[in-house]
Order: sequence, then C-alpha cells, then structure tokens
Amino acid sequence: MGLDVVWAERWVRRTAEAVAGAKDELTELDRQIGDGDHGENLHRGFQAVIAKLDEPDAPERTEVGDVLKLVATTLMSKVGGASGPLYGTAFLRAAKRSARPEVDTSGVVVLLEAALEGVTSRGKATPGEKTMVDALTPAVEAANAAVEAGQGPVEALRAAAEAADAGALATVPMVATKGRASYLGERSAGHEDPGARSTALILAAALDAALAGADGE
Amino acid sequence: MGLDVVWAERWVRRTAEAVAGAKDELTELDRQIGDGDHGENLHRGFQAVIAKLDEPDAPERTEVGDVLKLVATTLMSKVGGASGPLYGTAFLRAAKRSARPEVDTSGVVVLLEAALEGVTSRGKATPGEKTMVDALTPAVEAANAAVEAGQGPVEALRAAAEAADAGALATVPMVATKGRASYLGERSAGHEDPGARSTALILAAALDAALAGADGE
Amino acid sequence: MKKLLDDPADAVVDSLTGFGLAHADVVEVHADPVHVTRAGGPVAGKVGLVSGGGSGHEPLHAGFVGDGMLDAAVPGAVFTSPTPDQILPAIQAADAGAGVLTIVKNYTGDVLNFETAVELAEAEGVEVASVLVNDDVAVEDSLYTAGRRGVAGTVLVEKIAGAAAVRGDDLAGVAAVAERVVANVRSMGVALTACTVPHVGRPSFDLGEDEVEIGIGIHGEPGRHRVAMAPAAEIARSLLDPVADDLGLADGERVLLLVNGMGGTPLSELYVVYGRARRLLTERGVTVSRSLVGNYVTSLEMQGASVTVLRLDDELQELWDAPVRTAALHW
Amino acid sequence: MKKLLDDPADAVVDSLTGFGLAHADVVEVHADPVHVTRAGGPVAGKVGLVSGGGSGHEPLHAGFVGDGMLDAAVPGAVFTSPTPDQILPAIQAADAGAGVLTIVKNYTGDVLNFETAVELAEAEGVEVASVLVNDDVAVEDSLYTAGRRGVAGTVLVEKIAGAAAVRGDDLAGVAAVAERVVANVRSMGVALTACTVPHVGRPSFDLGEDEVEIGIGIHGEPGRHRVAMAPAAEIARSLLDPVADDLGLADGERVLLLVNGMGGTPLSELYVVYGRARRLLTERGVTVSRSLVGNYVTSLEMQGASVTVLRLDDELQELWDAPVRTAALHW
Ligand SMILES: Nc1ncnc2c1ncn2[C@@H]1O[C@H](COP(=O)(O)OP(=O)(O)O)[C@@H](O)[C@H]1O
Ligand SMILES: Nc1ncnc2c1ncn2[C@@H]1O[C@H](COP(=O)(O)OP(=O)(O)O)[C@@H](O)[C@H]1O
Ligand SMILES: [Mg+2]
Ligand SMILES: [Mg+2]
Ligand SMILES: [Mg+2]
Ligand SMILES: [Mg+2]
Repeated sequence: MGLDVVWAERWVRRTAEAVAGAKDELTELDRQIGDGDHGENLHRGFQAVIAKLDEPDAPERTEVGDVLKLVATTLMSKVGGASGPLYGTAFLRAAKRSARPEVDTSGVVVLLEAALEGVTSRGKATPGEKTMVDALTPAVEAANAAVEAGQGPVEALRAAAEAADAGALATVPMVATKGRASYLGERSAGHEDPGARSTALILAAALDAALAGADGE
Repeated sequence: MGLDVVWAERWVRRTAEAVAGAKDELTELDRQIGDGDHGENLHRGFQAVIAKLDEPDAPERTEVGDVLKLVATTLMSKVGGASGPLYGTAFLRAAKRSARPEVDTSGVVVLLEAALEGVTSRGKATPGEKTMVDALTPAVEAANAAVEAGQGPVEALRAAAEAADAGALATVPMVATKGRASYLGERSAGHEDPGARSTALILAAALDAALAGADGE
Repeated sequence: MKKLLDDPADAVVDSLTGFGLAHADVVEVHADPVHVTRAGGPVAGKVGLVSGGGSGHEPLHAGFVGDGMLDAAVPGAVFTSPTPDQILPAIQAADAGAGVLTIVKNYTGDVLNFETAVELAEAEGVEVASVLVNDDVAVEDSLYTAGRRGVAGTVLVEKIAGAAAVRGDDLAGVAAVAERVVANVRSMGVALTACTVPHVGRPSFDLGEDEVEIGIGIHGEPGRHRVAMAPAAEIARSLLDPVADDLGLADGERVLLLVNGMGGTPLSELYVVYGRARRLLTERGVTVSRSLVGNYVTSLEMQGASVTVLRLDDELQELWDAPVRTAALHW
Repeated sequence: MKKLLDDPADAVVDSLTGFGLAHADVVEVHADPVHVTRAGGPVAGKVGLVSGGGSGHEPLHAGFVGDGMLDAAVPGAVFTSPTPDQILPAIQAADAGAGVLTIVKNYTGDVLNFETAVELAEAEGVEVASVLVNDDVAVEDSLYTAGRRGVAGTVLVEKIAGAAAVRGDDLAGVAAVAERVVANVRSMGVALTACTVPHVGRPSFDLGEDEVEIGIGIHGEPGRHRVAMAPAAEIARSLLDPVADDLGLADGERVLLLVNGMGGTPLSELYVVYGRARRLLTERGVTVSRSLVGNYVTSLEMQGASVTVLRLDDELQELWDAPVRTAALHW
C-alpha cells in the first residue's frame, strides 16, 4: 500500500474533521497564552480547503503534491494570523517535494522535512521556543529513525504522529520566546502550545488516513 | 418651650445626620425607580448647609426664617437634580413665612403649608403621583388637625412626622406620573418613592430637634 | 466597580481638568462654580448657546463647546442636573449682547434648575430663550409621565442651532431653528448592561445575562421593557420602528441617521446597528443623506446604543454641514 | 456574551458594510477579498499608504482611510491578521505609481502575511517599502519575545506618514518619516476587564474583580503583570513612567500625549488618566504640545486605556497638524 493522492485527500478531510472536533480545545489553549483564535483560524482554513477539494470542475489531481498545494494556497489565503502563513508555507514546501503519484517511506521524511523547513524559514523559531516547531521537529526525527530501521511509510507516519504528540505535550513547561505567548514570559509555562497541538492533530490525521487506506476503508 | 432659632439649627443638623445615615437607603430607593443619586444629592446638600451654618463670621441668625433661608439657598446651589430646586423652594417659602424668633403651633402649619406650596408651584405634582408631595401633603393635614385639636407645636410636629412617614409608605403601590420614576410606568409600583422618604426623614428630624430641646438637651 | 478614577467624589472635576488641558485651544474649564466656556470668549453680535446637565454623558455637553456649536456647557454631578449657581455664570459668559439660548434636556431636575438660573440671568439683564429637547420616544404617554426625555437628539439640536447662531440669526431665529430640530428628531435606546455611578459603586439596575432593556434612558434608569437578547437586526428594528413611526416618516423623505453608543459598546457594533437601521429606512423609501456613528451621548460605561432620526430639509442639512470645531465634533 | 451583532461569524463584514454606508464620501468597502480603499482612488504622484491587521481595534485601521492618512486598510478576522490575498489588492489599489508604504504592527501573524503580500505585489511591479510599528514597552526584552508589539502608536505613524505623503515626499522619504515616528513613540496599556471575541463567546482571559492587568496588548492577550486595582494617578504612573523612561525623555523636550481607550472605558475616565499622565510629564520638565484622547486603537469592549508618548520636533508637529479627513480623525 502506498501513500497516494487518495491518501492525501483523505488526510486533508480527516484533518478538517479533527480540527472541527478540537476547535474549542485549540481555542482554549490559545486563550490561555495567546489571543484565543487558533481553533477558529484553522477551522476556517480547513473548511475552505474542503470546499476547494469538493469543487466539481477542479482539474484532476494526480500527484500528492497537487493536494498539498491546494491546502497550502487555501490556508495562506484564508487563515491569516501567524498559523496561516506558517502552515501555508509548510504545505507549500511539502507539496514541492512530493510532486509524484505516490510517496514512499523516505518520501514521508522528505515531505515532513520540507514542511519543517517551511515553518522555520518563515517563523525563525528553533526547538524549545514553544511553537509548532516543537511538534514538527521530533516528528521529522522519528520518521527518519523509522526509515533507518527499514520500516514502511505507515510506520514512519505512526512514529511521526506519536513523536509530534509527545512534542506538543513537552511544550507545557516551556517558556515561549516566539509568537504571542512570548509576551507572557514566565507565565507562558504550564500551558500547551496551541500550534504544537494542532501540528500533532494534523500528523495524527495523516496516520489515520493511511490506516483507513490499509483497512481498505 | 417654643420652636426658635436654636430649634431650627438643631433641626438642620439632625437632618444632616439623618440624611448621612440614610444615604445608602435613599440611593437604593432611587436606584430602583430613578437614577440612584437621591441619597448622594441630599447628603452633598446638607453637608454644604452644615458648612455654612458653621462659618465663623456668619451674621447672627435671630429668626427661624434666617436658618431656613440658609438651607434654601444652599440646597438650591449645591444639590442639583429635581430635589435641589424642589427642597430649595420649599425651604425658601417656609423661610418667608417664618420670619420671626419663634414658631408656635399654627406657625408650624404655616411653615409646612408654605413648603408644600413651594414644591407644588415648581414641580406641579398633585397627591398620588408618587413624589415628595405624597409625604408633605398628609403632614400638613395632620399638623392642621393637631392645631384644631388645640395641641402644642411639638405635638403638631409629631403628627406631621408620623403622617409623612405613613405617606411615604403609602407611595409604595403608586404608579409614578411625575419625576424620573414615571418613565417606568407600571414598573414603578412596588417601590417607595425616595423623595417621599427623605421628606419623612426631614420632618422626623424636626420633631427630634424639638424633643431634644424639650429635654433640655 | 473598577474605574480609572481617583476619589470617586472628584470624578467630574478630575475629568474636566484633564479635558481642559487636552483642549485648551477650544475650551476653558472653570472650577468654582464648575462650568466650561469657549476659549476666547463670546463672539460679538452672535447669539450665545448654553447647554448642560448631569455628567456621565461625555462628550455631551462640554465636548460640544467651540466654534459652530455651544458657547458654554454646565456639567452637574454624575446624572444630576447642575445647579443654578453654575448655570448663571455660564449664561453670562455666553452673552455677547445678542442674548442666549439655553438648550435643556427634558428632565425635571434640568428643567427646574435651568428655570431658576434663567430667572436670575434675566434679572441681571440677559435676554434668554430656552428650548426643551424631548426626543426619546420610549416615553410613550407624556400625560402619565414627566414627558419625553431628551437623549441623543440633543447633539443634533446643539450642532444645528450653533450653525444658525454663526450664520447670524437673532435669538428668536436661533430658537426657532432649534425648535424645528426638536420637532423633527426622535430617538430610542437599548441597554445591554447597566452602568455604575462612581460614588454609588454598584450598577444602576440589574439586568440578566441574557436580557436587554429596550427604551433605556441615559441616566442609568431602566427602560420601557426588558426582552431576551436578540440579534442586531431585531434590536435595530425595535429601536428604529418606533422612531420612524413617531416621526411619521413618509416615502421619499430625507433624514440624518445617528447611531449613538452608550459608552461601553465598541464602534464595530455601532456600525452593525447602523447598517441594519439604514436598511430599514431604505425599505421605507427614506433616504439617509447624513450620518453620525459613535459615542456622543453616553451613560458612563453602559453597553448599548440608541438610534436617532432627524428629518432633514435643505436648510437643516446645510446647517448640519456648516463647519464645527469642538473637542468631539470637528469638520 | 451580549453584543449588538447578528451572526458572530459575519461580525467583521456586517460592521464594515455599515461603516462603508456611513462614510461613503470617504471610503469604499470591498467585499471579496475584504479591504477598504479611499473613495476616489489613489492620488496621482502620491506615495500610497496601506495598513491592516486583525479586526476588533476599530476605528483602526479603516477609520483612518482618507485624505491625509491611509489609502487602504485591510481588516482581518477579529484579532487575526488579514491574509495575503486581501493585502495584495489593497496595495495595488493604493499604488499611484509612486510606490506604497505598508505600515505593519509587529505581530508574527501580521508580519508574515504582509511579507507574503509584499512579495506578491513586488512581483506585480509595485514598489513597496514597509515599516514595523513596535511601540509597546510592556514587552521588555525583545531577545526573549517576538519583539515589542505595535499598539496605539500606530495611529500616530499613520497620521504623520500620511501627511508626509501628501506633502509630496517620495517612497523613501515617507518611509523615513514613518521610521522616525516609530523610533520616537512608546506606549503602555492597562486592562480593567478582558474582552470577548464574538465567535469565541467568552472572555479572552480571566481577571479578578479587584485586579487590573498592566502591560496589556490589544488582542485580548494578557499583559506584563497583574496588580490590585489602584487609583487613576497610580495607574497613570505605572503606564507613563516606563514609556517616558524608555524614550529617555529629558527636561525641556516636547511631546504628543495620546491617552487611548480600549473600547469600553468612558471618555470621562480617559480624561482623568490624561490629566494624571500630563502632570507626570510636567514634573519631568516635558511639555505636552499636542494631545489626543479617545478610543482609537481598541480591543473590542475591553475596559482600560493606554498611554502613548511621541517625542516631537517641528517637522513631526507640523505633519501632525496637517489636515486629515477620515472617518475617525478629522481636522
Ligand atoms: N515564529 C513562529 N514560528 C513557529 N510557530 C509560531 C511562530 N509564532 C507563532 N507560532 C505558532 O502559531 C501558533 C498561534 O497561531 P494562531 O493563534 O493561529 O495565530 P496568532 O498568534 O496570530 O493568533 C502558536 O501556538 C505557535 O505554535
Ligand atoms: N415634579 C415633581 N414634583 C415633586 N417631587 C418630584 C417631582 N419630580 C421628582 N420629584 C421628587 O424628586 C425625587 C428625586 O430626587 P433626585 O433623585 O434627587 O433627583 P433626580 O430625579 O433629578 O435624580 C423623587 O423621588 C420625587 O420625590
Ligand atoms: Mg491566536
Ligand atoms: Mg435621582
Ligand atoms: Mg439625578
Ligand atoms: Mg490571532
């Protein structure tokens, strides 16, 4: 089983569902250390993505990158806030590096690496600054380790999703030095970063989509 | 014992004390059906009256009317709101009719009648409109009855004070048709009129002052 | 109660002091007795305009002192009419020999205190005319009340009468223009929250979490009736309809639409209400040719808004457009 | 949550629609993508000015579109930066061939979205310069943060850069004036209450009945520290001192003092704070030669205020005094 266009579309739809379900949770996290709009921002963005996906006369999408590019441009034009351009650039770079019908194990790593590079090139955050980078960085590392251990693409996604979840949780004690939460200084400690949490959600959706495909769903 | 300048000054001081003590109660009544400032208005006014009374080089006051005139002009210039000119005019008319060293029983009636006339000439309220008129009108009638029954000035004041208190209580079920409370229509019923209550306080203070004098206090 | 104040008892004076410092080019603030006059004194030959009332409605009235509007304003204690000893010097300061028009909102307290002051001013030889503003249609039956209250329409009366005075109208003329505005302006307001008078320290009435009070006054006094919170379009309708009906607005007429904030409502919400009210007027065939949206006649930090409609003709519109240079209105 | 809105999801668009109708002589509101341009289009030969950011700060920025200030404004969702597809057409509409200056408040979201839009605009052949406003001294150590935020000082940058553009400065010149304002303006704010984002429906942070939050941002985000409610004089000091210290204001200098309301605070309280802040400046030997008091850069219905000081010289003061004709600033 490969990670093809069907997987990519399914990933996007699962993400939209996951974001819809977690909207209030994300907003509450952002309310604690930001401005309380992260859930709404992402929800607005992914609803727009789904609307684009469902457009009847859209050109046929044959490559994984086609789907990711649609996500990228839609998030960039619909989300606003910090997360819009950051996720937008992440998906845009990932799209460029996945311009083929199917992504294999090392393709997963390439895709995630490109996404991380997109986020850091725009946002200039390094690990430990309490941002989405703290979920994405361990995800890339874990996927890499899976490849080196000779595992398949689904296992690589599983490793990435689990590492992102752990990475998001690990932001709790951090003191933010990037993004809005940085204004709180020490008071930002004790709360999970909303962007790190949403990154974990997105990667969990990628795994779900792959598992659903494997089950023939 | 007569109601002389000493009585008049004592009346004013007792009123100031009574108003200070009832400030919150009056304000709460006004909050229910008005704009919540009656206690503060009267308190501000009578504090100013006391300051005037205490001025060291004030001309000697020999007539009851001298004291009442000081109250009138001070209330007019310091209270504002509806109650300022109404009480101001009441005391001014009362002052004019008590331009003598001492007030006897019928003098009490004349004084109260003049006050009532002052309020109605300015405010155009008739009994039953849920205003201070509903305390002052029965007070005048009761004092009159005391005179006709041959009672003394202190008894006349007692009758007036008791009637004013009953009159204030009787405003509770009334629907206001004058003053701010009138804007509430039916909703003004069920609350005592703050101005009627303050009138009852003022007349109770007049009685207190007379009793204190009678006790040689 | 959390307010940016020092001693609540000094709230009015402290605020006026800051106001005077910030706008020294436009106004002069006098401390004893408290009143505000136009910087530079009265304009020779021009009818003087004086208004006043309880404080807590800022920028009304002091914010409207200046070229093209008021010559003096008299702020009382919060929600309490000023006293005659404040009003008298304001009238005298505004008099340049052509007489003075006092613009009084119809509240028993304001009426009685201005009446007394006018008597005193006339005794001092000042010619005075008075106009009573009573634009609040929330007060339905003036037979059973102290009469309709003066609310946000006051700012329109002050602006337009001010322009008539600058134009050179005599006292009777300025008064007639002011009366014409009064005759053609109606308002109605809604409160989402009550307000808290500084020295009282608790809200002026109690309002449930999901209730609004329709027909609110501007003194923290409750309104006509209490209803469940509703969308802006519905609230706009419950304010605009009684106003337009009372004015008897007909298809083809032209109006000024003022959506006024009560102090604590963000501008963004006022524009939502404005858009809704305007649509309702358009549906009636009425053209909105002039507009004003903002906090002009407030109730401290109350959340809420009022809708005011003034029927316009060429003259009133021209007087509205005439230049004005005050702290709060400026064009 | 009680707000004068219809569907909270449409709050921004509904409000802008009303705004556009009320000020059709000054602005044009575009719906898709949402942006606001000056009525009459760009002025030939003049540098165009564009600003934007999350909504909820009204009248910022749309209220400052008009002669002498902005050529276009781009409102995002409430407290959320606008997107590049909104910003791009605003930049294009503001361009009259002399290039465009974008004025961006320093928030990660605004910076990133404007950056993207500017790249796109440049690709379309528009010459663009950008200035970042970061006047909020509450953010102490920019090494450990996203840098100082842009708050109320933004309105001063927009006004003064706007006047420079009208004067005929070229793009580099207008940008230099804007940078000079940024270099000389500092602000700090306090919140008495939190605000509620319409689609969130609950306050953006929790604040006790007797607490205030010092160093508040304008996005409902908490501030530097929480202290017990205090008199206005004390609060004014805790805002003014860090501002004046950071500016390094010296005896004999001249400034513009802006006391800005956060949306839910009555004007009367802002003047109290103004009076206190002004006294503190006077005590430092600093002359307040220009003033602005009112709700200009708000946080929805938040109660609170900010104090902004701009060091003036003859040129900046002259540009401040230059005529302006927008919905929210007019002289
Ligand atoms: N410089 C940055 N680099 C990486 N991620 C960032 C940066 N700044 C902010 N973020 C992420 O963005 C998230 C906030 O997104 P969102 O709430 O949508 O935008 P905004 O902060 O503009 O309201 C934060 O939780 C953080 O993970
Ligand atoms: N027309 C009137 N005639 C007599 N008394 C009146 C009239 N209008 C108001 N009052 C009295 O004044 C009282 C309110 O006084 P106060 O609260 O001090 O003034 P305001 O209503 O201006 O705030 C009422 O309770 C009522 O008794
Ligand atoms: Mg956010
Ligand atoms: Mg009262
Ligand atoms: Mg009152
Ligand atoms: Mg945001």
